[in-house]
This record gives sequence, structure tokens and C-alpha cells, in this order.
Amino acid sequence: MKDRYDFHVDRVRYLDDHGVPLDTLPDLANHHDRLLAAYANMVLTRTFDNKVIALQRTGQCGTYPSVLGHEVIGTVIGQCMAKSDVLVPYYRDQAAQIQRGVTLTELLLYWGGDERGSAWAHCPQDLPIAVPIATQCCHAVGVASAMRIREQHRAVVCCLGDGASSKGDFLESVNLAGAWHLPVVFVASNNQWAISTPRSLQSGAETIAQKAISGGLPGHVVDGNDYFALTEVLTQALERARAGKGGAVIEAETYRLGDHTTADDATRYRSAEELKRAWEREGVKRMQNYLHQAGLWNAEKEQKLQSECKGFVETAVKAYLASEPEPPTAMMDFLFETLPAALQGQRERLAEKYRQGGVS
Amino acid sequence: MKDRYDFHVDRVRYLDDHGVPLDTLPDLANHHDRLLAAYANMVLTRTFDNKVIALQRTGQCGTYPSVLGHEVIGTVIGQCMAKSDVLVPYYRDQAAQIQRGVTLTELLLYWGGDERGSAWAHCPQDLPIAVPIATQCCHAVGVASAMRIREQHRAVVCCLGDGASSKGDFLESVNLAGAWHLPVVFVASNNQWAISTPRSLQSGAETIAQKAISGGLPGHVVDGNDYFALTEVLTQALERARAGKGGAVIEAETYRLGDHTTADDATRYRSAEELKRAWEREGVKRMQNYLHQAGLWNAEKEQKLQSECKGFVETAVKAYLASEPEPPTAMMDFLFETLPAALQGQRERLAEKYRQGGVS
Amino acid sequence: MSDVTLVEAVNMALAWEMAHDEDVVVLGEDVATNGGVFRATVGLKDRFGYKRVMDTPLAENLIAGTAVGMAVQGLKPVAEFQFMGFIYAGMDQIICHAARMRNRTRGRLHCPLVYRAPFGGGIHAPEHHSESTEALFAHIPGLRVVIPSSPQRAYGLLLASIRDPDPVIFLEPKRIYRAVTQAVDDNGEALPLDTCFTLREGDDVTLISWGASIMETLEAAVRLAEQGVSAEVIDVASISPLDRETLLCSVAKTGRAVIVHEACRNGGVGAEIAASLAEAAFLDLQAPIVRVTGYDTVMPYYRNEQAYLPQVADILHAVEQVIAL
Amino acid sequence: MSDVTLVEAVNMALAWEMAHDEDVVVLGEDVATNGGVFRATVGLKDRFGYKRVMDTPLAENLIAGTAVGMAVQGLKPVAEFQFMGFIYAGMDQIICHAARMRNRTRGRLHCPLVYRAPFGGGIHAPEHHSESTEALFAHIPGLRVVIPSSPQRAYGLLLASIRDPDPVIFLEPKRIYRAVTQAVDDNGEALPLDTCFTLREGDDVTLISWGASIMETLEAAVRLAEQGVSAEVIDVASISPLDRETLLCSVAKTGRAVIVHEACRNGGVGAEIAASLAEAAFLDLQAPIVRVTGYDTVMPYYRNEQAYLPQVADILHAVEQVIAL
Ligand SMILES: Cc1ncc(C[n+]2csc(CCOP(=O)(O)OP(=O)(O)O)c2C)c(N)n1
Ligand SMILES: Cc1ncc(C[n+]2csc(CCOP(=O)(O)OP(=O)(O)O)c2C)c(N)n1
Ligand SMILES: [Mg+2]
Ligand SMILES: [Mg+2]
Repeated sequence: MKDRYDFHVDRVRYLDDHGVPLDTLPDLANHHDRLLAAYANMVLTRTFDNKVIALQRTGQCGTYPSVLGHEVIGTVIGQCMAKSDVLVPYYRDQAAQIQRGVTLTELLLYWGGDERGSAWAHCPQDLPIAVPIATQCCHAVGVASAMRIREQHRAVVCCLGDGASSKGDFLESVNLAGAWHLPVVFVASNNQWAISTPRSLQSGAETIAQKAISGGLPGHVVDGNDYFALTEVLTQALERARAGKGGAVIEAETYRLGDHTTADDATRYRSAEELKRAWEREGVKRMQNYLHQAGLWNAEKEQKLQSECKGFVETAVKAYLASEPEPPTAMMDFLFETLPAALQGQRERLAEKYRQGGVS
Repeated sequence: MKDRYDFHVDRVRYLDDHGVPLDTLPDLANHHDRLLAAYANMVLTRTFDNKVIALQRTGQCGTYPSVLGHEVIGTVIGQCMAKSDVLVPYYRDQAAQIQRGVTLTELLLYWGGDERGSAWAHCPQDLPIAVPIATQCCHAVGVASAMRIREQHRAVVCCLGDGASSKGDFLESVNLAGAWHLPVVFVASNNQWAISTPRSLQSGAETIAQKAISGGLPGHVVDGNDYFALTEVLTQALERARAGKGGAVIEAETYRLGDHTTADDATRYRSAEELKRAWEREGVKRMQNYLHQAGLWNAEKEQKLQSECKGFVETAVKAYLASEPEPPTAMMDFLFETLPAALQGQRERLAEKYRQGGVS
Repeated sequence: MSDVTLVEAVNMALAWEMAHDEDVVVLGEDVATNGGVFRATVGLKDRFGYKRVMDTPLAENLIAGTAVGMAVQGLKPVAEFQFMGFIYAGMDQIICHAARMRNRTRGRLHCPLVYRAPFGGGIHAPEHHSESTEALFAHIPGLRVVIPSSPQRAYGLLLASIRDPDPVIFLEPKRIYRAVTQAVDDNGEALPLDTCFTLREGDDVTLISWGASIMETLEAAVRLAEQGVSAEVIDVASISPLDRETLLCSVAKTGRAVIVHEACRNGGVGAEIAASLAEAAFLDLQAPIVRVTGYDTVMPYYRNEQAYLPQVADILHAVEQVIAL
Repeated sequence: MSDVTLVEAVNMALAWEMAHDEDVVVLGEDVATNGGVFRATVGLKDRFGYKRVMDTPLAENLIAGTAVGMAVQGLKPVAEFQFMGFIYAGMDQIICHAARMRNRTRGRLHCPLVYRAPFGGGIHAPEHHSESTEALFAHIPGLRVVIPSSPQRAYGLLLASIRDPDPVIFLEPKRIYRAVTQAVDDNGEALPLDTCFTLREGDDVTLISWGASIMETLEAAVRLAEQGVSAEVIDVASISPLDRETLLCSVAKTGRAVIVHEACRNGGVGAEIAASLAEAAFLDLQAPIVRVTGYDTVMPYYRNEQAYLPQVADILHAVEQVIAL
């Protein structure tokens, strides 16, 4: 009988705050196309993000959560996942979703108040955004269970925030993942804030990663602005998962550089000082620096990329702004596979009302 | 910046399976009265338990969860708590409740389907049993918050089972206890089974105690049939809590020696072999052995104690069996402090119906 | 064709469907080795293996949400809540996800799942083991709420619920789990959802009920017949979506209705039925619609639970009222 | 006496009661430093300290249950759910514990707490930010469900709710958080619970509503007056326990009733009101009671949310129907 049980979580980092390698980089560093594709996705995501905020400010889009500070995490997730894996995103995973095949127009429709924004054609098995925080964690273990039952070599990536890590859904799911050896990797983006609640009030735990221990999973802390570190840790976790060796929890440390959403004003609760320090460590610039140092990037390429991204975004925005809303009757057409008799009268009245152009 | 975070939980034991000290015992061993009182409470609890099961088998009591195998844990909790602390029990804490001042008759009323069984006179602040598993953990942190807000030097003991440790209520509460430094000690009685679900299916975690780590609390594994070990660990945890140094999770290892409840038949899902092994390590006999070895006990004392306990139980059973059920209108009298006008009609009809002796 | 109880019929339906559709899986607390605390899933694990019949850790929110994740992958999970009193921890997942996944994704993903739970009082159980809160689920768009009241309907409606491509809350009246046996043909034939069942035809008054209260309602109809009153008895069965047509036709004929349910009155499903009928059958009604229900209070522990439950005499009393008018 | 909005009135009531009763504490997500996402708790932390105004970790079940634990110790917690759409994770604690603690312990312990949540649609918010599921709570014995529809009633009813020794679900219609300002005297005077408020007297038809829909209902009454129809407008305010007396008296007078609510129709609170009135006012009713409600589906995202919400024209249309009869 033991008289002590030891546990640990590791912390992995390859780049310093400015993109200078702290150590020999993994082989990944030689895959130049992959590095460049990653950087391109980060820039596209940031360009898109800026645009959506502008649309929201001018009344052309709904409340929107900026991805600023999360571009590296999402990009790495998108790159590491196999097509046949399933992404269970949270609402700050635009960078991952774009790579999974969600179109910018779909993202705009979603945040613009249109359900068709979740009817993704290109990643039909990925889960839509679950607005109630952390609830998606249970879906993730359900999807992973289905994979296990069917003996498939697939894995699930389940995303969440630091705030979400306090909620039972996450903790219960981590426990199930451990008990059933499920192929699911939880990626907790610790951006230090849950709206106005700082990480220190969210939990007395030193790390989010250590919550893995409560379910018997391995836990890892990673610098989430370090493309190499996160890619390495996530790749290994996914390989283990697909090979039937169980799941993991990865805490990706970053900082929410924007307001919580366009409805928030972060200056109410956090200091300019803190924000400034976080900008010095942010991941897109860091990746750019790295590419520069590695001789893979220059100002000209940057300009070309920037203008390409602007172009993509403009096209998507046009399509979004040109889209007609669904007819009101759509609200009843997707509730059940077949409209129950009990609801036919209501649907008819709704249709009638709007045939006449609405009554009010 | 660290590249590794280490955690551990310790495991404490003083007695071997037969009550022989493995090491020098703590000072507690010299407090003979306390040891004898503890043993007496264990025997009373077991005597009571046997009787309730017999009552249930003869239709004189409702479904009942036997405390068999949990007597030491409850007794230690009862002894270590100060009067001004608050107990948040679960349904297998009869041994603790008896020491807190819940009368045997009250316990019988409760399990006999009578709400007055929770209207305890002697421990008016202790929480009643929360039937939905683990939900009491949230109450415990609420009570502990009240103590902290009021700057009182009191603590809460919150009890639960191994099954309950999988539920969000527990995990969320552990997290709050850590975040707010609350004076609450969770005692998880790991009796290896949650009805038919074995510990191994309940969680992939090696211990229940390590769930403490997810909230940044200290975790301890203790042999729950070892009076000395549990008393020491719980006493220290409560002292820390009362001194404002935060909470803890204690996993008390034991075995559920009976069926889950009188409605269960454990032979369906566990082996006679396993049960036999567990009986060899059980705590009441172990305590008795210890007392014998220490020269504090003999057959005569044992006989006297047994017959005293039988007497107490008989008296309580008589009072219980002689009790009249509440009038049916009681069902409306404690819903709100004052019966709302909207319910007066219903209460009158109910009263009327039973004035006539019921209508069916 | 064998005589089975309601709970055996549940087990038969599960076994049939698991044998014929390998996407059907069962999960819940104690459903595998133990076969469920009411034995509803007994034998399934031995027959279909632990992969398809899964004991979960103790966490209802997790059970509800895991089923959603399984379902969007095309499995057809049948998840058990051990008692309806423990379903509330799962409501977030049920309301926010199971009921909405199809609508949210415009049909891209959907949830062909069943949440089973024994419900209702009268079995001398502890607190929280006697719930009848079907109204909470009936109010949630996107959910079907189905309640069988006989072995045959348990078999046929459970098959229909599993096959239905959308989420179904399937509530089993545990007071009558073993109250009656009935010949049920284990032929895989489902009964229709969204439809009431007229159990007894009559002209003078319509008695509307579901679940275990069907027993007292039928008994009341027998006693009324002895008194020369011809009562139609309708088992609503599909609480939501509600088959108002059948109810309306009956009330149009009888002009009188009494609704019987175990749940408390305020905001119970009886309210929706009464409101719908009172609106649509306004000119047909010859007396107010009366509800015979539980009281608007917490169901008492078992010493007093009978005082809470609607009794045959309560139904007779209500019928007297509406007939006298 | 100053002109305030509904949300400012909420803040005023909280501040008043915290200043006068040190047992009152506030907890929830972002309620302290940030003052709540709608600013309902702004300034409280600075005034009363972090000990009494607490930002919790993100866990609604925990918030609901922690409040229970605080309340049994004699504190009077006012716990905020950031949006009603996130209350479901807390339902287990609300239904099983807050609502039952007094009854369970025969009065030994009780829960003098308030659960606040902004509710209702129409503010262009994302999914799950537009819920109106008051019916779920109204069906639970042991809970009060209170909904203010003006700054004055927000102030007076919130004070009453905090002082009430039993649990109250206090739902704030966020669509009208800032729609109107009204002079509210910050004098600590509570309004009565369990009572409807008659906002406008009339003889021809009774319009019954609550929450944000009161705005459209009042507007409809104005338009009806222009057409010579005299409508009585009643704000139910206390959804449960329900003041049926006031409603009945009005309907006895007018003979006609239209109920307006934003929640979906099936099993909404309108059903209980209609059923109760149709039963008790059977002989007084000159037309069926009509419900003007949301549709029985998930509230659409914001591009189509207006199509879901009851409009003035819908109310007028319903009144035409019942008056024509
Ligand atoms: C269950 C639930 N409660 C509250 C909210 C409101 N809310 C939206 S985001 C958020 C904070 C989430 O913080 P975190 O998990 O750290 O993610 P981040 O926004 O920082 O990326 C809250 C409280 C919600 N959506 N769901
Ligand atoms: C939320 C909830 N789910 C299910 C049940 C039914 N149930 C009662 S006891 C029990 C097992 C509890 O196991 P554990 O926590 O290990 O405690 P033990 O009975 O072993 O002492 C279950 C599933 C319940 N009471 N509450
Ligand atoms: Mg965050
Ligand atoms: Mg156990």
C-alpha cells in the first residue's frame, strides 16, 4: 500500500516572447509550407476579426467575441486535427473553424443572427458553438464514446476557456474521459479572464491543466502563443487518443487582447498596463518574427498576405450583407424532422401573417 | 517560469487490519474516555442499523441504506467536530448524526417516511440529508461562505460517497472552496461501490483524494476503518479550516459491507470473496481489538455495552412506532412561512377531505 | 405472445431494438451489470456487451450531454435517469442541446435519443423518488414527452420513441411497473407518437389522464357506468406534442371533461389541456373543465403520500360536479 | 425621487436593502468589479465590499447551491444568473433544495434568497440570451416567481422579494431594462407579492400580461380605446403563487380575456391562467379566452426574433376575435 501518490503536469515552451527559439526546435520547423500556412491562417483570422468588430459597431452584426489573442491556438488545432476528427469548438475558435472548412460567410451569418451560420457544409460532423459555457464538454465525450464504440481511429478536440474549467460539465467530462479511456483532448484556452473575472478568482488551482488529475488524465501547460510548443503537445495527445490510449487536458496560456465581446468594456476591470504586457507576448507577431528570423518571410510577402486576406474577408462580407434572412416560418421547420400535426396550425398562422407582410 | 508542477496526496494509516499499531500512535491514544466513547458510538450505530433493517423487512420502515462499514468514519466525524461546526451529511452518516444530537427516533421517522425526522432539535444548523447525490456539496460551501463573511471560527464537514465524487456539484464546490479559502472539509467515504458501479468504473483517477488538486486543495487518503488515522487527519484539517487556512478533501477508504439499501441485492454484482475480504478489515471489530490489546476492554464490558445499545434502540423504536403520522394538511404548512392566499383553498379542501376520514 | 408487466415490456422493446439496430445503445447508472434498479435493462449487457450497455459515473448532467454527443454521431442512445427526481441536473443539456441541436444546425445534426425515467409516486420511496414533472418538459419546444400506461403501450411507444429521429422524454409510471400484466406480442411493432389513445368510449363525460393515474381513471369509469354515467377515457400518452384533435372530438361529443394527473395543479399539463379545450370547444362545453390533481406542494414523504395522490373518489367527485351543472 | 430605468431601480433596491440589512449579500458571475453585464449591481462592491458582493467562478449550479447554503445560515443572498438561458444548470438546486428546504426540515431551516435573472427576447442577443421560461418555475411548489414590468414595480417587488423569508425567482425583462424611466422614491418601501397590479381599468375586455409584453399590451389598450373598446390591463407580476382573485373579478366584469406572453404557448403560464379562469368564471365568459404568445418553437436568432415576439397587432387581432363573439 502506498503512503503517497505523486502527480504532475509539465509545461512546454519553445519560443521566447519574441519568437526566438529557446532550444532546438522540433522537426516541424522544417515543414516550411505548414509554418507559412499557419501564419496565413492567423492573419486571415485577425483580419476577419477586425472586420466583424467594425460591422458590429455599425449595426451590421450582432454581439461578437473577438478572437484577438487566440489565433495561434485555433490555428494549431485546425492544423493538428485530421479531417475525420471532430472539433467541438467554443466561441473563440474562429481560427480553428476556418481551417475546418467553416466559411467566413457562415461565421458572419452566425454572429449576424442567422441559424444557417451553423449549417456547415465542409465539416458536417463538427459541433456548433454551445453558448452555455462548458456544456460542449459533455458532447465531446459523447462523440468520443461513439468513436470508441465503433472502434474508429478518430479523436475529438474539445475547446473551452479558463472560466469554463470551473463548471461541472468540464470536470464531469474529464472524469468520463478517464474512466472510459476516450479519445478526446480538451484544450482550455486560458486567456486569464472570464469576462471580468480574473483567473485568480476562477480557481485556487495553480494551473488549469491540473484539473486533468481529477479524472486521471495527463495534463499539460503550454504557452498558447508558441506555435511549436502547442503543435507538439497537441499532436502527441491526438496520436495517443487515436491509438486508443486515452485523452488529455491541455492548458494553452494566452491573453484575451480584446474586450470579452463587443458588448463589453474591459477597461472597467483590468489595467492598461497588464494589457500592454500581454501585447508584447502575443502570438501572431511572435510567429511573424520567427518566420523573419528563419528567412521565410519579408515585408513584401506580408503586404501581399494582408491584401489577400482583406480580399477574402470583403468577399465574405458582401455575401453576408447580400443574404436575405430566412422566412419566419423557418423557425418551425427544423424543430423536428417532420412538423408534428400539433404545430401545423401555428406554422400556417405564421406564414399567413408574413404573407401579408407582417401585422405590426 | 516553471516547466513542471508537482502535486501529491498522502496516505495515512496507524493500525493494521486487526487493530495492531503499525507505528507509534498519536497522543490521542492516551485519551481513553474518548476512545471508549468512540467505540460505544460505533456499536450503538451498528445495533441501530441492524434494527432498522429488520423493521424494513417487516414493513415497518421504508427503504433504508445500511451504515455497515461506515461506523468508524461517522464516529470520527462526530467526535472531531465542534458543536459550533456544521455537518452536511449524506445518507450513510448515521454514526456522525447520532453524535451531533440527532435522536434515533428522528432517524427512524426520517427513514419511515416522516418529514419530522429532519426537524432536529439538538443540531439545528446541520443540514438535512440531500437525496440528490452530491448536491449537498454546494450547500457546504455556501455555509462555509457565510462563516467566512461573518469572520467566524467555525468549519463545515461535508460528507459524500465515491460515486458522488464524479458529480459536478462536488467538483465545482471543491473549486470554490479553493478559490475562496473556505473552511470546509470534504470527507468522501470511498466504500468501493456506488450501488452496482465499482470504483474502477466511477473514475480513472487513482484516488478520490486527488480530485482536491483540481481545486487547489490539499488531498489526503486515509484508511477509513482506522480510528487513529482518520481522527488525526480530520482534526488537522478542521483546525486549519477554522483558522482561516482553507479546506481539504479527505478520502476515507472503506467498504460497503451491506447491500446499497434494503431495495438492493448486492449479490447480483459483487463477489462473496470480495465481501469476505472486506469483513476482515472492517473498523468496529478492529477498534474492539485495539481496545482489548490496550487493556481497555473485555468481554464483560462488551456485553454490557451491547445490551445498553439494544435498550436505547428499543426505546427509540417504540417511540417511532407509537408516533402518529402528521395530519395530511401538514404537507401545505411548511412550504412557505405563511400559506399564500392562492393555496388556502387547496388546504381547506384537503382538510375537509380528511375531516371526513378521507374519500377513498 | 406472453404476459408481461410494464417494466418487462420496456425491457422487451429495448432488447428488440438493440437486436435489430446496432446503433441503439443504452447508458445510465447501474443499467449494465445490475440491469437497472427497476430491472428495466436486465439482460441487455449480457446479450449486447458492455460496449453497447454502459454503466456511467454518477452524473446526470454528463449522462444527458454524453447522449447528445453520441446521438449527433448517429448512435441512438437510450439514456436512463434512475428516478425522475434526478433529471434536473440534466435539464441544461436536455433543454439547451438535445431539444435544439437540429434547429440550431438547420438539420445538419440531430439527436435521435431517448431519455427514460421512472416517474410518479405511490411506492413508499424516499424524498425525490416520486416526481411527476412532465410539465417542465412539455413546455420545451423540440422535445417529445411520452408516457405509457400499459405494457402494450410501453412496448409500442418505446419502440416508436427510439426510432423517432428527435429527442424523446420517455416517462415510465413506476407505480404500475408491475401492477398488471398484459399479453404483448414481441414483434417490433411500434405505436404512433403524437396520438392519444381512447381506452373506453362514452357519451356523458370525457376523462383525460396519463401514466399511473389511468388506473384510477379507468376504475372511476367503471364505477360511473354502474351509476349509469357513460365516461369516455382517454390516455393522452403523448404529452407533447399534444393531440388536441382527439381530445376536442371527444369533448365536442360529451360536453364535459375532467382531467386527472398526479403532478401538482399549478402549471401542470392539465392546465394546457384545459386551456386548449376551453378555447376551442367553448360552445360545446356544458360545464367547466375540472382538474383532479396533486396539491400545489411538495409530495409528502410516504406516510402521507396517499393523501397527495388523486384517488378514485376524487375523480368521481369531480364528475359529479360537472354532471350536476 | 429621481427618474430611473428598470435596471437602475433594481440597483437602487439592492443598494437600499444592503445598506439596511447586513445579511443581504450579492453573488454571481461578474457582479462585483464589473457591476454585472447589465450594470444591475454596479457600485455595490465599492460600497459594501467584496465580502458582500462576490464574483463567483463560472458555475450556475454552484451559484444556486451556494446561495442555499448561505441562506440556511441566515444570510439573504441575492444570486444573479447572467441570463435566464443559463439558469438550467442551477435548476436541480433550485427545485430540489431552495424550494424544499423549509418543508423538508419542517421549518427548521429555510431559504430567504432571491435568484435574479434578466429574461426575454428582443435585444438582438445570441442564442440562449432570450429565454422566457417562467412557466418552469411557476410549476414548482415552494418557489415564488416575480416579474416586474416598470421601474417602480422593480424597486418595490425586489425589496419585497429580498425580505420574503422564502425563495423568489425574480425575472427582469431586459428588453425594457432601459426602455422607460419613471420617478421612483428610494424610500425602502416594498410592494406586495402574490398580487396582480391593475394598470388600467376597463369594461369590455381584460388584457392579462407580464414582463416586457406589458408594453405592447398597454399600447394595444390605447389603440383599443381609440376604437371605443375599453380594455382593462392587468400586470400579473407575481406569476406564482398566482392572484387568481384579481383576475377573476376583472373577467367577471368584462366577460372576455386575452392573455399575452412572450414564452411559447404550450404549457406557458397563460395556460394556467386560462384554465383557472375558464373553470371559475365559466358562466361569466362571453367568449373563449385567447392567448397571444410566442410560437411553440425555439426563439429564432435575432434576424427573425421580431417574428416570434407577440406584437401589438397580434393583441388587437385577438381582441377583435373575442369581442366579435
Ligand atoms: C452557462 C453560462 N453562464 C454564463 C454565460 C455568459 N458568459 C459568456 S462568456 C462568459 C465567460 C467565459 O469565460 P472563459 O471560459 O474564460 O472564456 P473566454 O470568454 O475568456 O474565452 C460568460 C460568463 C454563458 N454563456 N453560459
Ligand atoms: C443525483 C442522483 N442520482 C442518482 C441517485 C440514486 N442513487 C442513490 S445512492 C446512489 C449511489 C451513490 O454512491 P456513492 O456516492 O458511492 O455512495 P454510497 O451509497 O456508496 O455510500 C445512487 C446512484 C441519487 N440519489 N441522486
Ligand atoms: Mg477566459
Ligand atoms: Mg460508494
